Amino acid sequence: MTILDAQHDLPAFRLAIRDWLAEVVPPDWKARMVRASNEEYVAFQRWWMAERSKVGLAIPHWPKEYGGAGLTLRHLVAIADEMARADAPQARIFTISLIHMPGTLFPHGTEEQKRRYLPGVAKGELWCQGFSEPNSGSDLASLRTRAVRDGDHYVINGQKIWSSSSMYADHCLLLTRTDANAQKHRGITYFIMDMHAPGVEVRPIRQANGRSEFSELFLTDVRIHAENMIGAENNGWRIAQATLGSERGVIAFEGAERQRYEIEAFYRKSLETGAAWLRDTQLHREFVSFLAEMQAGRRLLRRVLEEHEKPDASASVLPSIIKLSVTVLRQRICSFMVRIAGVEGQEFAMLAEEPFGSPMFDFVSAFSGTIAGGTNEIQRNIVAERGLGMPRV
Amino acid sequence: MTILDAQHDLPAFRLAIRDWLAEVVPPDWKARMVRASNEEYVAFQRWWMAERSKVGLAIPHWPKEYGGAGLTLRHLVAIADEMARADAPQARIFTISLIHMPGTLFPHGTEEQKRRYLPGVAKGELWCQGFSEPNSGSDLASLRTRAVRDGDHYVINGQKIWSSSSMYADHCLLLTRTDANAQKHRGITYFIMDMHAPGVEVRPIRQANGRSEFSELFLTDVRIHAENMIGAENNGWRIAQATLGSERGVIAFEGAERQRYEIEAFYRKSLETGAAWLRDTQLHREFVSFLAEMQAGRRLLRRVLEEHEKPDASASVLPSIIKLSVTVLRQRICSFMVRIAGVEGQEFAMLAEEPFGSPMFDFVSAFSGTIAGGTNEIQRNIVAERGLGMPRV
Amino acid sequence: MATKAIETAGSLDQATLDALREGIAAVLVEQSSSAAVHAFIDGENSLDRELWSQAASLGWLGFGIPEQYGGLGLGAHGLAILHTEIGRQAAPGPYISTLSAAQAIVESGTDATRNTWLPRIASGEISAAVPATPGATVLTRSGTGVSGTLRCLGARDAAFVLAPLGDAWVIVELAGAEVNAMPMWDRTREVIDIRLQNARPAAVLEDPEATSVALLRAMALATAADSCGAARSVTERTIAYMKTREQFGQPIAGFQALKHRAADLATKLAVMDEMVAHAIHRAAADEPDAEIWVWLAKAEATEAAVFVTTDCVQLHGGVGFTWDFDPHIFLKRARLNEVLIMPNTALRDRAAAGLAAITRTGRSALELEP
Amino acid sequence: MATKAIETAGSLDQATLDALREGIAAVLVEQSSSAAVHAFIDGENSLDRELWSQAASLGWLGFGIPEQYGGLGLGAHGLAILHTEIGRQAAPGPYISTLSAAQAIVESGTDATRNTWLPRIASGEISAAVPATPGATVLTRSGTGVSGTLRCLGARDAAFVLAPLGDAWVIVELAGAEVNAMPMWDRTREVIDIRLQNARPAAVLEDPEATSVALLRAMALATAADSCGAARSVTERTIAYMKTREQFGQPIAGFQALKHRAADLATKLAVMDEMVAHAIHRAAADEPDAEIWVWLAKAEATEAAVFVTTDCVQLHGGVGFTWDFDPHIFLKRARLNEVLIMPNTALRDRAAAGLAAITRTGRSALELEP
Repeated sequence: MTILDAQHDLPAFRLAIRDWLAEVVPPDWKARMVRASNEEYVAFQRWWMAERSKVGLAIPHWPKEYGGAGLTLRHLVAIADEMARADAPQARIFTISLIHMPGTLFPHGTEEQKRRYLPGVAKGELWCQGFSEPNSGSDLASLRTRAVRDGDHYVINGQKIWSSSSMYADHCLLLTRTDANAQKHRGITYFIMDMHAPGVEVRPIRQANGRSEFSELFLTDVRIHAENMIGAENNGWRIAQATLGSERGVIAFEGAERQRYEIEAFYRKSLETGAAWLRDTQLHREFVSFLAEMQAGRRLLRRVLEEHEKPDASASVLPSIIKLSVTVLRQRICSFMVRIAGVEGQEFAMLAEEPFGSPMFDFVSAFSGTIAGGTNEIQRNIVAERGLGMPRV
Repeated sequence: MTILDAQHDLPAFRLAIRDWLAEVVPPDWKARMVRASNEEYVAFQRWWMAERSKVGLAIPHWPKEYGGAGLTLRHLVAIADEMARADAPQARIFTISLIHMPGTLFPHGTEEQKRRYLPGVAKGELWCQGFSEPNSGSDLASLRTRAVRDGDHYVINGQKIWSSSSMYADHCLLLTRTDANAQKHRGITYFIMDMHAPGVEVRPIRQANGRSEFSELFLTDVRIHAENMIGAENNGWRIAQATLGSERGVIAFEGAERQRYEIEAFYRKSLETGAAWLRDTQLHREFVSFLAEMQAGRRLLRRVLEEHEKPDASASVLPSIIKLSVTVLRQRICSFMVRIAGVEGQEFAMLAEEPFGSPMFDFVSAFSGTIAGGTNEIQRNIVAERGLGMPRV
Repeated sequence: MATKAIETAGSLDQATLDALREGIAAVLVEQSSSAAVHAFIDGENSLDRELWSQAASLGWLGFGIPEQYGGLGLGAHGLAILHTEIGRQAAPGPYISTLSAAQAIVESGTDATRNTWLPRIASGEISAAVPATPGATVLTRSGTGVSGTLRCLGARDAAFVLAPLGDAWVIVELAGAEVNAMPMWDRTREVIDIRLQNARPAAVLEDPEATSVALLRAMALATAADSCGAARSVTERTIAYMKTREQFGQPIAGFQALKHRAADLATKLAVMDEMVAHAIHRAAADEPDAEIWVWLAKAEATEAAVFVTTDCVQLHGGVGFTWDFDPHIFLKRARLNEVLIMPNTALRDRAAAGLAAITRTGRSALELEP
Repeated sequence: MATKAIETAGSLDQATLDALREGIAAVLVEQSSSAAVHAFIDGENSLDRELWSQAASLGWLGFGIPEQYGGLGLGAHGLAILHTEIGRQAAPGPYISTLSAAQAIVESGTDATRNTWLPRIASGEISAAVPATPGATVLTRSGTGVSGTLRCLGARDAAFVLAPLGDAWVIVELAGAEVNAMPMWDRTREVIDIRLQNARPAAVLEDPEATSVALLRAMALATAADSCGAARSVTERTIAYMKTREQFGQPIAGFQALKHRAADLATKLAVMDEMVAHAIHRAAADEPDAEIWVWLAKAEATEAAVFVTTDCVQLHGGVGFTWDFDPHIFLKRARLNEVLIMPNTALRDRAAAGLAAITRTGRSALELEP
């Protein structure tokens, strides 16, 4: 617990984290993960979660009454920064468990639900999200998975897609349609679904980068007890906004910080090895321009984190602007890496030890940034309409 | 007449034109035009038209019965190419007179109208076009200039804009609304208007490049005799399509050929003077990429000229694709020239003797390509809807 | 002989070429369908072999080979059509390496060499490997043979490799040589590492300079043409998808922002096609400026294809990121094309040098008509 | 003294800076309105002089000058705000040249030199000229004085020029010197050709290296900030126009293709602002990596401004091409900014060299917090 003890002295807090990371993170973890199976990867993620749990860094941002440490955003930033600096593993498969689930239950869950579900997270219980459907992507509110009341249960039938880590999940944050006649935002109800319940079938989706991080969920007569409804019937859309808004930029922040260290390591290595691209003025100019834009993005991410501590945060379109900037920059950087890697860069490899050691994997993976979590096209609509006041016609 | 005599032997035809140009084009014409007033410029254009007239190259593409030489498109291309090669003056202010007016009267004019108006062109009569209005640009069919029948006349009231060379014009191809209640394409009537008639006021528009090639027309109770109506009342929209379609790419072709010689001269001079930009790999790479795209554009322009000799030409969106490519390329090339010219290139100067000798003038002027004659945004709609069959919703 | 092949090609009129294209397209659309290619990259069929034998039986493999060596002598124009259609269907197989090696042999092989190899290529009996980036590595003489390791474009069962030896080019048979296929992101083509130890060359090509030029030109034009086909095809497939995919109660093809991007893609396609056509035109006529346009065609067309395929993944939205849809197949193909032969930056530098050289002689490098 | 100025600046909190910005904006929006600027470029008013005296009376001209020399000591942050707001209203006047010359004098003038010139600049009594591209040309010693021709940024009635003499920097008064104003596309700033013959320098600045760095930094940050203001302003004006302009029965601001372009412009604006903010932040804290970010801020921000203003002309359609609308004024301003100081290609090369140098020492050039 020495780390949390240091929380009132941010520099000391950072150092404590740094020491802990130096001690606990296996130096060869990336090498081991390079060709790890999904199962090995998940086992590793659970181990990592357990380690964080030991020092109180599993759910440090949660309020004390729910087992958290009630740390401020400033502390989360410090943690994320130290994790990035140490190139420590991310807790990617726990994103929904750590952020979206509590972000939904804290404001909208019943006491019973909170007591029942929150403590499991630190123990490694895994949550997924059942929002998107094959025909309801950008237009989420058109979702059609039906929930029909049957005594004290609801019976669910339908199909979900793009559900991250759902193949390992214990619970699901589920959006369903309970009133097909109401205006589309008004007939949606929000449930907690047991992923082990009968009728839940999970089919992994194979991605263009060779991995399978998402699944499709096929739901056939799945029974959910009414006590697992979050909020009131047909009030799910409003609650879903809390879920979607709960990721306050910390993940993007950590991503940007990791990229900073990645690029720095790449550049240092290029200098040491006298890489050919350094002798090409044009490529060198491109590279420094990336750095300028990267620094701008990192500053914007800090701005948005501060904004989130102000009241009217949800009105800001800055997160959309940041997404447009950093995801496209990431794509351009990875594309640059593919170009300079030449034919060697075309060798199939997933994760890599070296930063940008598998440029094509990074390049193809970069589309998850420009497409997932609201495509950049949707972000442009948001910026133009909400931010610039251009009319929706 | 020696040039036209050679028309059946294309190489000889070219040589005859080349000899004539060598003889007639004043070597210092550009130097003289660099700071010429609009009046001097127009006088020069009229002189040039007269010279072309002497050798039968004023209206060479017109049918013989209207005083033309009935030359094929292939001949027009040869003429345009030789004009470009010799860097001879263009007949820009006569564009409507030479192309759009006959392109309208041949198919839709009465014999009387043809006999009355066509011969004047070779004598230097100048035509302009009264199509666009301040509130009807991209949406031309929404035009509101009223024409009200009064005995054997129509009385015109309204305002036109972007009318090229209208400050010097004798006649105007005018679109008016005669039925305000009909669907917008169905209430339009086409007239020939005498620019010297009472009630016609012409106000030149000052352009961002410092010149004034367009005007606004303010029409107050202008009386036009019904015999000057082209086609039937309320049938003007269909006829306007003939006007708009009459420019079959020869002008764009000549523009591209002129740019080819311009760029070549610029590059040769750069080599001779050992220009600094040649030593910058990135700039040099940019430049050769321009050339590749320029060659592609020149080939496309030849393709479209051939297409026009086929029946279903009007259905092709190739002209829109070409406009998108060549106008943006022109803008990129001029922008490149501005960048390499440095502070010197910021000196205000309009026309210049040297190719790209006034890069900012060329750069600012390049917007007439991306905006005039249907903005590139409108071209994209055409390509997507007509060319790619993407639905208009 | 190249000239002969070219004359033949020169004499082909547009109608003949169009008919040729339609014939090839008909076969490939049927055989190398989206489903077939997906099955192939998942190792569920041997589409590459089936296509290869079909290509052989239809004479495709002899397009660039003069009649007396068992080919059809269709020259650069014919080859471009073939590679474009192959790219359009993302067809698997060692076409670029084999047909480019053949062009080099046509250009500077002795009659004996031509007689030995060209008929076997035209008949589809064998395929060839060539360095993925010629000039990057060369073989060295070792005792009675040649040794070295080469990263090549070509099938793991290629019969021979055309490789640089000092300043000469040699044909080395691969029976018994150590060949390792590199696992590729683009599973429709193969890159192999060939390790030779005291291998005895089957033939030496006269005029190494002419050989390099012929090989590089052929590879550059083939790669550029393949990229044009791939870019056009993925755009067509993407627009077709956008017409069926509905969001907010309408097909997404109706959204103006996407329409404008599609229009820009269509413009890029038209321009890249003409860049390549110009290069082929100048190369077929053996104009002194041909090199400039061939290098630029490869650089511009392969980068345009990367831009187009990237945007098509994005325009698909979520499914564009999945293995089961087509865009990623074309994206990966475009990215391999981009890095073949030599970096596009180097190609542009070569084009710039060529432009300066020709201009200095007082000639123009910008003519269109021969 | 620079450090002193900077400390002061460092101690300014965001609220103070925001208030400062609002105060300046309020004055400029009123005084340097679109109508006033149009009248100015058509020679119908003397907006430049009026603004200059107002700027003086409000202390703007002393932002970068320490208190004891009659300034406010607001440092790099204060100057950036001023230049941004000036660019936002395309305000005419020799601000970049005068305030940048002042920074160089603050940095390396003797106390006497500072006392002679800084108060007169702060009070608006005089304006200064500086080379438009420092380093392009230098003065030479001739007998008792200095001679040479310099193309400078500055007003035709500038009181002095700060110019390089061999490896030193001198202040030369311009009373009586031959000064010719160059006719400009951007009529809101002046470029003058100064011809000096045996002119006696009024002062020599110690430490030529520090002088160059201070001048180049100040000019680069000023130009970048001006570009940020100009780009944001023309974007706001363009979107406002699009909301009023109707075609096809709706405001064109409602067309999705234009909305998406506007969103991309808004993103560019946010990014360029932060690039410049980062550079100012590092420069104000005098970090070793400051140069990298100052050069990049100028290169990136001026090019972004050219992109934005170009697109804004296009988004206006026909009227964007007219003299009477605003976009061309900002476009021309952006294009002048782009070529000042030195070519952006050269600035990026310098940034790359700086990055390599720092990285080789084992330090990071990518820190955000001081």
